[in-house]
Amino acid sequence: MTHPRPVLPGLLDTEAVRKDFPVLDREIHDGKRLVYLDNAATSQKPRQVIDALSGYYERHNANVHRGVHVLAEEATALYEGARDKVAAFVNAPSRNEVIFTKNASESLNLVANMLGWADEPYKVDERTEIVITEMEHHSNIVPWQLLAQRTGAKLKWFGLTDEGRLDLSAIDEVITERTKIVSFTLVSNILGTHNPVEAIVRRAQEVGALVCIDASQAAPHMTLDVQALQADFVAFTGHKMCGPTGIGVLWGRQELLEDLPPFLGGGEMIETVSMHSSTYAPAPHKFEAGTPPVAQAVGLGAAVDYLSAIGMDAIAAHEHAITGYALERLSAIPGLRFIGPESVEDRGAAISFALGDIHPHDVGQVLDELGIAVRVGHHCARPVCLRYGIPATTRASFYLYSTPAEVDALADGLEHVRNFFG
Amino acid sequence: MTHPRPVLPGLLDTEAVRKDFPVLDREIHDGKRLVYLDNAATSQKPRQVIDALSGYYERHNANVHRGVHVLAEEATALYEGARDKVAAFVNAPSRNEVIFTKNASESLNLVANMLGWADEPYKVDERTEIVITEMEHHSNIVPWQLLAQRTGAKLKWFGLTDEGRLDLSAIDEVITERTKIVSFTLVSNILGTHNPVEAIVRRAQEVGALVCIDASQAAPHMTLDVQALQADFVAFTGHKMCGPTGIGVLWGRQELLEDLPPFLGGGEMIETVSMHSSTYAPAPHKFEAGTPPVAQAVGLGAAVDYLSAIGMDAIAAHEHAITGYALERLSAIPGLRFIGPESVEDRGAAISFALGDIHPHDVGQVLDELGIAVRVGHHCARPVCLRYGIPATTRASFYLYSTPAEVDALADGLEHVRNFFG
Amino acid sequence: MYQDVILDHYKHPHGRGLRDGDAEVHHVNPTCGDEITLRVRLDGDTVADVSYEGQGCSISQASASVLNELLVGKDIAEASRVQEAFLELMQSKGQLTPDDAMEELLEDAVAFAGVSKYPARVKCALLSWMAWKDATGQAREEKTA
Amino acid sequence: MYQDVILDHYKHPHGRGLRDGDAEVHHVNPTCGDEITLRVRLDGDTVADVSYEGQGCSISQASASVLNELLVGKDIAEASRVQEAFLELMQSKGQLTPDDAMEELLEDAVAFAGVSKYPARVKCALLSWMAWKDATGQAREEKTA
Ligand SMILES: Cc1ncc(COP(=O)(O)O)c(C=O)c1O
Ligand SMILES: Cc1ncc(COP(=O)(O)O)c(C=O)c1O
Repeated sequence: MTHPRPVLPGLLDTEAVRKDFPVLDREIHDGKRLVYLDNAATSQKPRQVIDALSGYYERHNANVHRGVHVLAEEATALYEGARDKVAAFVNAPSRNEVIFTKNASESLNLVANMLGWADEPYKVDERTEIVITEMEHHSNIVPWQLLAQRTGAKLKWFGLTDEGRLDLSAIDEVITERTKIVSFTLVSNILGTHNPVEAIVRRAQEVGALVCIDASQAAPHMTLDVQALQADFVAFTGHKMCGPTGIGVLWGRQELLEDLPPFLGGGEMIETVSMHSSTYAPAPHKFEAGTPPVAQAVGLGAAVDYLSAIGMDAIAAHEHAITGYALERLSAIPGLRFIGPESVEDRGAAISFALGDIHPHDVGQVLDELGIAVRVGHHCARPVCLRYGIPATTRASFYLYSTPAEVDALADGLEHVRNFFG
Repeated sequence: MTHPRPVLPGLLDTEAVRKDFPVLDREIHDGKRLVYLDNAATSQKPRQVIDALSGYYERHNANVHRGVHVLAEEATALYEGARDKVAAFVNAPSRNEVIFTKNASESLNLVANMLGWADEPYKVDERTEIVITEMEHHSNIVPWQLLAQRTGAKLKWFGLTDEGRLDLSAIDEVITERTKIVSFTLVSNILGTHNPVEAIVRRAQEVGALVCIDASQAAPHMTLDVQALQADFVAFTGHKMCGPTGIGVLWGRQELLEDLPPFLGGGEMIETVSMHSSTYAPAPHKFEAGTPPVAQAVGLGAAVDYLSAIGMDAIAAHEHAITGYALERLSAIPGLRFIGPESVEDRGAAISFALGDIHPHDVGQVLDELGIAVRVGHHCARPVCLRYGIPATTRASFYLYSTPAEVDALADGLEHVRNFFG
Repeated sequence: MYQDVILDHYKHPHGRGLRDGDAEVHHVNPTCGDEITLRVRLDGDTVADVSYEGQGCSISQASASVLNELLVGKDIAEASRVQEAFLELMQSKGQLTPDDAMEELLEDAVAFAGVSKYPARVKCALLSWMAWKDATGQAREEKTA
Repeated sequence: MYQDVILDHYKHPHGRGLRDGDAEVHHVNPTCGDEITLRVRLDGDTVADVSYEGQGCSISQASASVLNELLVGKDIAEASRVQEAFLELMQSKGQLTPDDAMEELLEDAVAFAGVSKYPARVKCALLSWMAWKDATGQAREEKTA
């Protein structure tokens, strides 16, 4: 099947980019070239990141901080250097505002737990309210449900419009004087929706609530500027942005990190320990108990270098073009229904859809036989499936190495799926 | 300086072993061969582990669980396969008792938090007591201090004898009917002491207290059998046992993991989520929120394979011989005082000492100039320093690749340090 | 994986729809949202009817249809043997080549052998079979109570 | 790193011991346990005496000795310039080669340039200097109060 492909403005030189990613050369199911469209679940890793990891273990590995030997000093410099890189990447006012965690989920749990154990004015208790949205990833729902259960606070949320956008029409009733924290995703991993930060932040500031932004699906794809967002906390995860698994980031405003209590206790996060009591190191170390993910930070630093060299704006433009093209091609498939915004405006590079009444498992499996990797299921956002009355979706998601030819392969593959089960 | 080296029984073929560790070839300070004696802080990584990490990222990388595409299935099989390997390594009755965390510190915090949020009979509150020891790593002190502060429970501990061993003489007064949990280290990272598990477990069982063992300094060095230990929880960390940073393990008894509440909330740890409430997956997933350290688990699996191929008993015998030799050589140095047991019985391969009144920082720095990497400081066990009235120690710690020649280099280096500051 | 037999059952399911039964169960596969409501009617020791309704992928749908075809009319002991053989096949991770005895026992259900290679799909194939086992147990308790 | 000048000061410290002062401070480096108790006595605008006692590594001990040698007798403004120059040198991560002016200002303290390459040791070198700054501030407040 051929399709006259329009000229897409803003594409990256994907032939060059793809050479950096060893896995993209992989053939599966007897010689089918991998078409990897599961980037919202995790991204692939460029050679530069893989080499940074190996190089770290082959030459510099040591535990960090307090060592007086060469390897310990090198490892510390590499680890703290990665913090500098991440701080610059998100335009943090201070490197000390960048906390390394194990993933975005830990980052979000960290915020919830800091507030659960905080003193006034931050304390979350039975007189207070927590606000999230119906399109959150489970990792931005369950920590707040747990916090609400354990403190007696009330959990509220913004619902969704039929078009897959946040329904902010009752914003003044949802965010009230009782609200202590508003936590929401910048870009939805299931709907692709890019949310209007400003309106929410403005209302939160009006009532004196803290704002936590889940940027897991934003940091990999666009310029992230924590100062411009005006949030108090921003969480994201390394493995979705060309970095290794096992590392996440929480950025938080310095005053808050100073005022709020620690979460995990242990080595590295202390100032001084006696059996009777302990005092804690200043942030970020206060929130980094135990041996940190040293190699993973180095790998994330390499990822950030890699992305920055290509340019986040260029990456965003590329994905905008690819996403627009994919929306166009998929909308031409009979019986295909988008779950999420149908236009490329204010949306990320993840596209969820239903294909007639063919179950997403079957769609995904038949695509896999063609070498096309998509994700099927509730994408850790089951409330969205409940909202739209579907058990699951099929999701294709793009990244800087995705090509129009891969979009064509997807569209053709979906036609094949239709015929197969037709 | 030469020293007639005795024949040491039980040594590994370190010439062969060392070829597996790229970093050991490294030269520092203008051509000095690295003598790495900081293994209690972190171990070096064999080629087999580094390659497992690269291979994972180059060929199989995907997010785990629920994927229907080939990469997702491969990644899941590799991740869960690593769990099988770790379960076998510690002789766990069930693979579902093995929880992957980010490090031992998280494992210990996980136990403390499970108990903090538990219902009876596990609940820790103001009527209950928590027991630790004075030789714990900060990561097995601070989580319990936080738990005590937050629940009102009383924190008690076993003190130390002048010889650097646990003082269990008042065991019946320390562990009482009020004790809910006893948490202690199997092998001390600062003193080297190997603690008598049986006596403590017996008393804990008598009063119905749970037992948590910090095996961070044991798992890398000897056969670890969680069933033989008869503990309820056992924590350890990947980076000290030839594995990557960014991964730790908590083993826990199945019934407990079923009964106890979750800690971090998010993707992967749920059964079903609605905005109003969630139910949780069975263990181990219940305790693994978010994208797990997939590559790191694969790396830890490779480390476990590597160690098992050499044999944990063989490694223990090697270290026993090296440690005995080191104790002998160091004891001959004028002014050197051991902090910890002076004999090789019931001790691990970490040796702390004071060298006259030369400050450990100076000892470490001058050794570093000779290419010898030791650790100086309180080794995240400041109460031990307070107990023995010293600001810090110098610590040399060995592993399977340590050689008698490295012990000689250390002993000669310490003589040089003495002369330098003499 | 998608053997013609499976696709046939998916497109033309046997015995779909809910009819009278002695016991009804509702089983869910929480990770993918597959659901089945299944009723069993016993006639003495015979499986008189298995009726069902549900939503899910082709594998779970076809598997319910095959179950209906295979088990209805068999006596419970024989049906349980079939159920156990199917369970064994599905848990074989693609390592088991059904022998003649198994082929005879499982008939069309042998077509699911390929599914056992896909861990994410094994639960789909087993959904109705686990529901049947559960419902049959309940129905027998009813009768003997 | 261990210049002869540093070793000399370590082995034969200047002005060690506690004597009368207008203010006393106690500073600790929590990560390595280095401690210093330091007193400053002012005579008008002149640093009349800096006396100290403490425990720590050769770098922190030698640095306190150099401080005593350099600052005692200077007027406060000049002493502060020396303190700032030393701070700058120590924070230079080994990137700064002291120029003539700096050498003249820092005298023996220039020997610590090599220490600035070792992040873990910079705090040791600075311990007494930060204590001095603190104590001097307090002493001046005392006097003007
Ligand atoms: C005895 C002991 N417990 C716990 C830990 C903490 O391990 P991690 O830093 O990997 O969390 C260590 C190592 O630092 C240790 O030696
Ligand atoms: C929007 C969003 N938030 C949070 C997460 C959680 O990230 P992680 O699994 O790395 O903790 C994800 C990814 O799974 C996500 O897409």
